[in-house]
Amino acid sequence: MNLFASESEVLAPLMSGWFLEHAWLIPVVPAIAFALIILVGKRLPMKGSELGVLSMFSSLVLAAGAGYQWIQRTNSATEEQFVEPVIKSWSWWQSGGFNFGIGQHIDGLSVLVLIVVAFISTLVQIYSLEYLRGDRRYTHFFAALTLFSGGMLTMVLADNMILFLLGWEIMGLCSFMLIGHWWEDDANSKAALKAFFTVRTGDAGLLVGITMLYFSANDWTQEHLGVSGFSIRGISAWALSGEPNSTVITIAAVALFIACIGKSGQFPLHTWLPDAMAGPTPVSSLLHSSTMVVAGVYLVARLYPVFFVGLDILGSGGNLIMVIGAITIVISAALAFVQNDIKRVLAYSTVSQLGYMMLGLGAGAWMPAVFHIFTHAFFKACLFLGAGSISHSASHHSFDMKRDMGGLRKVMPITFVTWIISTLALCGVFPFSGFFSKDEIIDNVGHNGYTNFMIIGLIGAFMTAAYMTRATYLTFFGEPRGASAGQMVHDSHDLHDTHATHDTHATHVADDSHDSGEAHGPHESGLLITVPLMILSVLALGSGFLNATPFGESWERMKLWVEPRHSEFAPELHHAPFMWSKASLSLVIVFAGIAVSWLISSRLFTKRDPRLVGLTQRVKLLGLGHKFLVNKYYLDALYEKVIVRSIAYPIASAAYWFNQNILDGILHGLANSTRKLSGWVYKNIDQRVVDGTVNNSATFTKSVGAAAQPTQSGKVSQYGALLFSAAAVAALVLVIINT
Amino acid sequence: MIAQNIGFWIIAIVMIVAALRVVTTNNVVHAALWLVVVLAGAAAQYILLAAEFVAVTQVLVYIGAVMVLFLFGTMLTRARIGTESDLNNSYKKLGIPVGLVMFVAMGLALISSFGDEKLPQTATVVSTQEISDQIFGPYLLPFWALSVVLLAAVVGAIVLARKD
Amino acid sequence: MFVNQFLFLAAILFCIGVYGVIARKNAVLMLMAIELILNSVNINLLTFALRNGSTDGHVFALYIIAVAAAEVGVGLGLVLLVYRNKKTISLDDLSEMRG
Amino acid sequence: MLSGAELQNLNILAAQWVAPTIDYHGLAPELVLAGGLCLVLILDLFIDDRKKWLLSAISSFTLLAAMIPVLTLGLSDVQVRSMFDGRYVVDNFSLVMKGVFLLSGYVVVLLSSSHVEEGEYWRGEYWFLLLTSLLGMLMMTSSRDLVSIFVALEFLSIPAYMLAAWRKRDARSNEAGVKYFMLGVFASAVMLYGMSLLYGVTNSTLLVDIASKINVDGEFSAVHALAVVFVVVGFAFKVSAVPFHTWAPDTYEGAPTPVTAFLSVASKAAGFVALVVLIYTAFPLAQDVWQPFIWVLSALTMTVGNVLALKQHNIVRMIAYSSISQGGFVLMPLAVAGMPGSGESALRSVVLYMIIYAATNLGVFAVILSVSRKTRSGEISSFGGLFSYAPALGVLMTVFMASLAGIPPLGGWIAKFVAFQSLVQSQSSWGYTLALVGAVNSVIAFGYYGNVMREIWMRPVPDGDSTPIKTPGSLVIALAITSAATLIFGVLPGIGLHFADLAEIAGAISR
Amino acid sequence: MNMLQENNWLLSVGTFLPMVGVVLMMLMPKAQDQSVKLVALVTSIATLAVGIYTAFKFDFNQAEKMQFVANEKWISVIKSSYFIGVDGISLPLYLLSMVITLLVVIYSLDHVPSPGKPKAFFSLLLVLQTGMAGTFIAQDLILFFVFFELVLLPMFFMIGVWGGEQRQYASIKFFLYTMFGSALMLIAFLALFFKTGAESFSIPYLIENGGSIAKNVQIWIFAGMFVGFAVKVPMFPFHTWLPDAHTQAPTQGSVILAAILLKLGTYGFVRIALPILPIAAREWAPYIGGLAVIGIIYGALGCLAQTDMKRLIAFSSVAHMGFVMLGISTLTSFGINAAMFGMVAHGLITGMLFFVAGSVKERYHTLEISKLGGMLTQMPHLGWIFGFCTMASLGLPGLAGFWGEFPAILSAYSPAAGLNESVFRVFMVIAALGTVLAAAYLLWLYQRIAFGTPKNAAHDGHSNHDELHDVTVYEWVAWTPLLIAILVLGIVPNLLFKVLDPAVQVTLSAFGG
Repeated sequence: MNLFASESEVLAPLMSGWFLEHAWLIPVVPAIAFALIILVGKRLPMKGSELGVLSMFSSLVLAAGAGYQWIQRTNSATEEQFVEPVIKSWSWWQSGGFNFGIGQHIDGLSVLVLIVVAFISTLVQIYSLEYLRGDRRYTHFFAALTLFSGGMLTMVLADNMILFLLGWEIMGLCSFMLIGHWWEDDANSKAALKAFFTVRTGDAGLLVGITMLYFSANDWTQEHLGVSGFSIRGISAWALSGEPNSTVITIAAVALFIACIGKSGQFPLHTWLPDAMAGPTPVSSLLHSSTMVVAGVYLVARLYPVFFVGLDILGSGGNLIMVIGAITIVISAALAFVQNDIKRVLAYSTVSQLGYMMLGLGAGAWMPAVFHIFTHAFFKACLFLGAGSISHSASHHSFDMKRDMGGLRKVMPITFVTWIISTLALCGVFPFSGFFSKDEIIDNVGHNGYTNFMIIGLIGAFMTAAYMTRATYLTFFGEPRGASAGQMVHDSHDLHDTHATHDTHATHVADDSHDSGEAHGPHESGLLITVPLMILSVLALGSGFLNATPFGESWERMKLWVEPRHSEFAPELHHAPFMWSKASLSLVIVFAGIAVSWLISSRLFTKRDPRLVGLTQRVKLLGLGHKFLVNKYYLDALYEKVIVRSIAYPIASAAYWFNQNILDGILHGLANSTRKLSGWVYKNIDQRVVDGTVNNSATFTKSVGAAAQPTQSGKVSQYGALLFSAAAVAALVLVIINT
Repeated sequence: MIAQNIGFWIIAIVMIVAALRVVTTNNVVHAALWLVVVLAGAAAQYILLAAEFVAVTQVLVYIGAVMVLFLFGTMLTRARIGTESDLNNSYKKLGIPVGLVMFVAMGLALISSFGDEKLPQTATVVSTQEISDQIFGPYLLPFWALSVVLLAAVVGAIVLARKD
Repeated sequence: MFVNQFLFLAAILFCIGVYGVIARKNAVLMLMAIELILNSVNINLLTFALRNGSTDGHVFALYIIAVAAAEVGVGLGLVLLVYRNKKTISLDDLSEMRG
Repeated sequence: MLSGAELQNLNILAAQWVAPTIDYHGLAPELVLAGGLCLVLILDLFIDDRKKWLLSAISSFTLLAAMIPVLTLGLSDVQVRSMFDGRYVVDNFSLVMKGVFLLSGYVVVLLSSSHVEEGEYWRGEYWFLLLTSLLGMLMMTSSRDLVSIFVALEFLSIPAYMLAAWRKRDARSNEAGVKYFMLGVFASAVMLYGMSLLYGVTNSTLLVDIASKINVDGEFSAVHALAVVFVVVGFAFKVSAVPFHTWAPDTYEGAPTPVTAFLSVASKAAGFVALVVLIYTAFPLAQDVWQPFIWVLSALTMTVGNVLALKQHNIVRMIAYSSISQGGFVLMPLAVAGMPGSGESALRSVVLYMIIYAATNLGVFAVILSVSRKTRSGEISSFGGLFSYAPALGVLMTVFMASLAGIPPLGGWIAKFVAFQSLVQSQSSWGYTLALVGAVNSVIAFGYYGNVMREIWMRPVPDGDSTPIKTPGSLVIALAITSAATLIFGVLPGIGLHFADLAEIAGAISR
Repeated sequence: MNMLQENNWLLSVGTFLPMVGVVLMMLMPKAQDQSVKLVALVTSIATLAVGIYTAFKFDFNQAEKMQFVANEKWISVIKSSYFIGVDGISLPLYLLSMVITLLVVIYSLDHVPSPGKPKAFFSLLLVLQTGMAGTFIAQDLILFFVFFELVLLPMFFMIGVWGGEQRQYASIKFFLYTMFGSALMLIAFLALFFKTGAESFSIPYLIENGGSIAKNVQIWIFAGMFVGFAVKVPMFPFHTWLPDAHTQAPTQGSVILAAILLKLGTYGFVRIALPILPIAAREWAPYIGGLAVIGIIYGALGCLAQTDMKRLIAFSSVAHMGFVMLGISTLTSFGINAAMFGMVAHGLITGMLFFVAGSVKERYHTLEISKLGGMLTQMPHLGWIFGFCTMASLGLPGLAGFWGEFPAILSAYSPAAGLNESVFRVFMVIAALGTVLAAAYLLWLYQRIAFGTPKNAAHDGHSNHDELHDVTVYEWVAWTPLLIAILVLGIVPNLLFKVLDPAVQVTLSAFGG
C-alpha cells in the first residue's frame, strides 16, 4: 500500500457516491427476491414473477446509478490517472490463517457488465411473463431466473476469487435448473446434465487456478497491499509486479482458461451450448447468449494481468487464448450453416462471437473485446427473444426454420424489424453496434501484429454474415411453410427438435388463459414480448456509438469509462487507430457474405419448394432480362455446385461430423469409458480384490478350522496321542535349547 | 553294591519285558498278571532305594487292591479270559514314535543333568516314623484332603457303578 | 549305583506306558498303562529321595499311590457305567461327539 | 550326596515331631465347606425324596457361609497367613480366588437346582461332589507345595470326572466323563513326572525353595526344562490349552449343562490358579522355558479355539470352543510375565480375566439353561427369534456374548484390555506379536458370538412356537448376579481391578 | 483452568441422559408403543436442550481450550480416568450428534422400520447417542475407546435387525471390520501409553509427551491407530464395509452412520493421532493423502457404477471422506479446519440424502435407479429437497459441502513444512478432478431419478399409487433443520470455522505452528 500511497496523494481525489459504495446491494436484491419467491411466491397474485421483475429492475436502477457515479468518478480523474476501483471487503470467515473475504470490486468493467446483466435480465423477465404464462413451474422458473441473475451479478462484482467462484457456480446450478426446466423429457434433462457437467469439468481448472494463484500471490499481496491472495486486485497487481515465477503463472493462467473454455463454450468444450437450447427461449436468451457464457470471457478480462503475463499476450506470435478463440470462430460459424433450428443457429453464432471476444482478449484488444460483450448482449438477446417470439406466436412452438417458418416478415413486422436490426448488428454492418465492437477487435488483432488471426477474423465475419442471412431468409422470406402457414402441429418431430415439443408443452397448459389462439395461425406477439424486442433493437442499433472509434477520440466514451489506465493494476495496451480503409474492407466482406448467402438461400430454398418449381423455371427464363438476377443465376449454379456443395457443405458437415462424432464422441466416449471403467473397477477391484480379500480371509479362517477339525476325532487314544506327543515335542525342543 | 547292581539289572529287565507285555498282549487277564510283575518289580526297586515303607505300601495297595479292582473290572465287563483281537487301536503304531520322542527328550535331559552321578553309598533305610512325622507334620493338609478325595471317589464310584 | 540307571528305568516305563495309552483301546488296558506311568513317577521320586537324602519323596510317592488307587476306582466305575450303556468298553467306540 | 552328619540331623528333626500349628481362621473357609459337604452327605441319607431340594439350599448356604470367613480374612490385619512351613498360604491372591470359586460355585448351584430337580440325577451325591470339587479348588488357591498342588488337583478333578458322567443313562454323558477322566489322568501323569524331576533337582517340594534353587547361577539344565514343561502341560490340560484341549468340547457337550458351566468356569480357573502359583512362586527364574511355551500355547489356543468355534452348530460345543479360546486370552499375559515390569500386570490381567470370564460365562449358561427348558435343543439355531418372545433373555444373552467378544462397556473388554496392556507393557517383540495375534483373534471371535446374536435378533423362531419362557427363580437370581457383574466390571473396571491388584504374590517375579 | 471446569456436570448429563431414557423404556410394558416413542422424543429433546445450554455456556473466546472439564477417578489401576471436556473441535460434532439423533427420532416416530419393535429400536438409538457424544468429549484414550466401541453393537443390531435383505451379512461385515480396526487401535494406544512412561492415558498428557517417542516407534504406533481410524472413516482400501452397511441399514441407521459414525474416525485422527504423534504423522501424511485421493476418485468411480441409489450415496461417502482425509493429511491448520468443516457438512448433507433415499424406498419400494424417475412430477417437494442435497453434496458454493471440499483442495497445494509439495500438488489436481466426477455421478443420479416421467412399472400398476404422498409432516420436521443448516453453514461458514480454528491451531502446535 505504501508503495503507491505517495503517488496517489499527488493526484486528484476521486469522486465516489452512494451507489458506488453500495454496489454490493445489486446482487443482494435478487438473492432476497429468490428466497421470497421460493417461500411465498406461489401465494402471490402473479405467482412470484412480480418479485423477480421488481428485483431485477431495482438491481438495474442500482447498477445504473453505480454506472452514473462511476462515470463521474472517471471524469473526476485526470487523463492519465488510474481510476481506483471502489473496493469494499468484509471478512467472511477465517481459519487457519486464511481470510476469506466478501466484497465488491467496482470498476469500469464490472459496472459495465453489471448494467448489461441487470438490463438484459429485466427485459428477459418481462418477456417471460408472457412467454411462460401458465407454465406449471412458473414460480420456480422465476426463482431460478432471479437466482441466476443474482449469481451472475455476484460474480461480476466479486472482489475476490472465492466470491467469484461462488457466483460462477450458482450460475452453473441455475443453468442446470433452467435448461432442464422441462425435465419431463429425457432429452432436456440430459442437456441440462451435459451443460452443468461440461462446465463443471472446466471448473476443476478454476479450482486449481485459484489455489495456485492464492499460494503464489498471497505473500506478495499481504506484504504490499495488505490483502489476501484471493483478492482480484491483489492478484492483478502481483501478476504485473514481475514477481511471479513464469511457470506458475502460466500454469495458473492455463488452468483458469480451461474454466473459461468450459463456461464460454469455447472449442473443444462448446458442444453443450447448442444442446442447452433445450431450455425455454428466455433462458437461452439470458444464459446462453448475453450473460452466463460471457462469464468465461469476463474472467479473462477481469484477471487480465494474469493472462497477460501468464500467456505472454503481445509478447509472442500467438497464444492459447487466441488459438482457441480463432478455432472457435470458424468451427462454430461453419456449423451454423447446417442448422435448421433457428435457436441452434443463434447458439453457434454465440459461440462464434465468444470466440471473437477471446480472440480480442488474446490479442491484447481488451477494450474492443469488452465492448463486444456489451454490444453482443443486446443484439443477441434480441435475436433469441425474436426467435422465441416467432416460435411463440407464429410457428406453433417449433424452431424449425425449414419446416415451420418462412415469409413471416409480413405477419410479424415488429419481430422482423428488430430481428433485421440485430442481425445487421451481429454481422457488423455500419452503423449497427456490432460494427463498432467486432470490427475493432479484428482491427486491433491485425494492429497488434497477428495478421493471420485477423484473416481468420475476417473469414469469420464473412461466415457470420452468410449464415445469418440464410437464417433470416429462411425465417422471414420465401413462402410460409408448416406451422407458420397455419398447418397443424406435427406430431412427429425431428430428433434434434425435441425441445420444440416442450415449448409447446409449456403453453398447452396455458391454452385456456391465452386468448391469442396460437394454433389458428401466425400473428404478431403481444406487447410483453415485443416491447423488450424493440428496446433491445434500439440498443443493438445505438449502443455502438458509446465507443464509436470512427468518429474520433471524443466518441470513445466507453474507453474512457471502462478501460483501466495503465498502472500497477493494468497492463499497458495500445489501440489501433481507426482507418476507414480497413473498416471498409471488412464491411465489404460482410456485405459479400450477406449477398452471397442471400442469393444462395433464395435459390436453394425456393427451388426446393415444390410449389415454386414452376416459378423458378419462369424466373430462370425471365432472368435473361434481369441482369442482377441472371448473374445470380449463373453464380447460383456455381455456388451451389462448386462452393456450397463441394466446400461449404463438406466443410460444415465435416465440422459437424467432427463435432458430433469426434468431440462429442470423445466426451461421450470419455463418459462411457469412465462409466465402464467405474463398472470394471467396482466389479473387479472393489468386489473381487478389496472385498474379496476380506471374504477370502473368512474362507481361509474356515478352512483352517476344517484343517484343525480332524484333531477332534472323538477318540480318546488319539487325544492322548496328541497330548503326549505335544508334551514330548515341547519337551524335546526346550530340552535341546537348554542343554 | 555289586549284588544290588545285579539285582537292579535283573529286576529292571524283567520289569521292562513285563511292561512291554502289558501293553502288547492280546489277553486282558495276562496283561493284568504282567502288570503284577511290573508292580512287584517296582516294589523290589523301592527296597533297593531304601524305601521299605513305600515298597510295602506298593505291594498292599497296588498288588493287593488295585489289581483286584482291575480283575473285577475285567470280569464285570465280561471280557473274555482268552486272547482277544480287538484290544488295540488301528493306529497303534502312532504310539511308537510318540514314545520314542518322549524317551529321547527324557534321555537327553537325564544324561545331560545327571550324567554318571552316583547314588549315596550309605543308604540308610528311611524309617516309617520319619515318614509319618512328615505326613502328620508339614504334609498334614494333603492327608486330610486325601481322605475327602477318597470319600468322594468311593461315593461317586458307587453311584456311577450301581445299577439303577 | 548310578542315579541314571533308576531314572532311565523310570523313563522307559513311562514311555512304554505312553505307548500303551496310545495303542490300546480297551479301557481297562488303558488304565493299566497309566499305572505304568504312575509307577515310573514313583521310581523317580524314590530315586531322588535317596539321592537328596530327604523323605519328601517318600511322602509324595505314598500320596501318589493313594490317589492312583482312587483314580482306578473312579475309572473302573466309569468303565462299568459305559459298559452298561454301550455294552462295550472299547474307547474308540466312544466317539459320538467330535469335531 | 549328603554326609552322614546331615542325615543324622534329619533324623533328629524327625524325632522331634511337634504337631503343626494350624491357623483355624485361615482354614475356616475350607472347614465350613467341609462341614457343609458332610452335612449334605449325611442328610441325604435321611431326607425324604420330596424334600431333597433342601440339599441344594444347604449347599448354597454352605457356599455363602464359607464366604464369611473369606471376607473376615480379607479384612483382618494379618496380610499373609502361612501354615505348614509355608506349604499352605492364605494371602490376598488366594482369598480373591476363593471368593471367585465360592461365588461361581454358588451360581452353579443356582443353575443346577432346577436342572437337577427335574432330571433323573442322584441329587444328594451331586451336591456332595460339587462341594467336594469346590473344596479342592479352595485348597488349590492356597497350596504352595508340589504335593498339596497335586492332591488339590486330584481333589477338584476326581469329583468333576464323575459329575461329567452324572447323567448316567445318557451315553453322551458317559462318554464325556470317560474322556475327561482319561485325558485328565494322562495329564496328571505327565505333570507328576515333571514334579518328580523338580523334586529331584531342587530337593524340595516347597515352591519357594524350588524357586531359589531352580536357576542358581543363571545355569539352567535340561532337566529343569523338562520338569517345567511337564508341569505346565499338566495345567495346560486343565485350562484346556491347545493342543491339550481335546477333551473340552466333547466333555462340555456331553456333560449335564450345569456341570459344563462348572467345568468351564471353576475348573478352568483352578487350572489357572495353579499355573499362576507355579509360575510366580516356583518358576520365576525359569522364564526362558515357560515363556516361549506359553506363548505358543496361547497363540495356538486362541486361534484353534476360534476357528473351530466358527464351525459349531451346538451352542454348548460352541461355548466350549469359545472358552478354549478365552483361555488363550488368559494365557496371553503369562507369556510375557517373566519380562521386567510386566509380571505384576500379567497377574492382574489373569485374575481379572478369570473373574470377568466367570461372571460372563456363567451368565451364558444360565441363559442356555433357561432357553433349553423351552426349546429342548442344543442347536444354535434354536435361539432363533429369541428376542421376539423372550426379550429379556435375548438382551441378556446379547450382553454376555458381547462381553465375551470384548466389546465395551461390558466386562469382557476390560479383561481383554488389561491382557493387551500387559503384553504391550513388556515392550518386547514377543509381546507385540502375541498382541497382534490376539487382536486378530478377537475379531474372528466375533464371528461366532455375532452368530448367536444374529440368531437371537435377526432370525425367525425356528418352530414358530413363540410362547414366552418361564424362568425359574434360581435361574433369575443367577442371571441377575452374572449380568450385574458383567456390566459393573465393564463400566467401573476399577472394582474388578481392585481385586486383581495383588502385588505381593507378584513380588517374586517383578524384579 | 478453574474457570474452565465450571459446570462440568453438563457434559456428563448431556452424554448419559439418553441412558436414562433407555432405562425408562426398559421398564415400560411391552405394548406401549406410543409412550415408548414419547419417552424417546422427550429424552432426545432434553439431551439436545442440555447440549444447547452447553453451547450457550461455552466460552467461544477460549474455544481452543478444553471447557467443562471433569476429571474423576475411573480405573486408577491402569491410570485411566474419567476425563472429559469439549473444545472447539469437539463442540460442533458433539452438538451434531445430538441434533441428528433428535431428528432421527422424530423421523422414526412415523417410520419405525420393519419389523417394528419400537422399544428396542429407540433404545438402541439412544444408546448410540450416548456412545457418539461420549466419543467426542472423551479426553482419555481408554474412555475414548470405550465410547468408540459403544456405538458398535447398537449399530450392528440396527443394521442386522431393521435392515434390508442382505442385512445379516452387512452387519457382521461392518462389525468385523470395525472390530479389527479397533483392536489394532487399542494395541497402539497401549504402546503409546507405555512409550510415554506409563503415566496416563489422558490425551493432553500424551500430546505433551508423545512427541518425544522415537521416530520408528511412532510410525508403528501410528500405523495401529491409522488402521483403527481408517476403517471407521472409511478410507480406501478399508471401505468395503461401508456400501454394504449403508445399503442394508435402515434409513435411520444410514443417517447416523453417515452423519456421525464416520466422523469418529476422522475425529480420532485430528484429536489423537496427529497431535500425539507429530513425527509419525508427517511420515504418514503423504500416504494418507495418497489413499485419500485414491478414495476420492475411487469412490466416484464406484458411484458411477452403481445401480442402487442408496449404494451410490454410500460410495459418495467414500469420496467425500477422501476430501476430509486429504485436508487432514496436509497437516496444516487450514487443511484440518477444512476437514472438520467437511465432516460436519458431510454429516448434514449425506445424512439428508439418506433420509431422502429412505423416503424414496418407502414410497417406491425400490431403490433401483433404473426403476425410478420423474420424482419431481410425483413428489415435487421431495424432488426439490433431493435436488438441493445433490447440489450441496457436489460442492456447490454457497452450500455447506463446498466449504469442506474446496478448502481441502486449497490446502493440498501447500502442505505443512516438511511434506513433499509436488506430491501434494498432484493430489490437489486429482482431487479437483474428483469434484468433476462428483458432479457427474450426482447430477446423473438426480437426472435419472428426479427428471423424466414416472415409471409406473416400478410400483406395479396402480395399487401403490396412493402411497406416493409427498413429504409428510414428520419428514418436514426432521429435515428442515438439516436443510437450513446446510444453507446457513454454506452462507456463513464462519459460524463453524470460528469455533474450530483456535482449537485446530492448538492441535497443530505439535507441528511447530
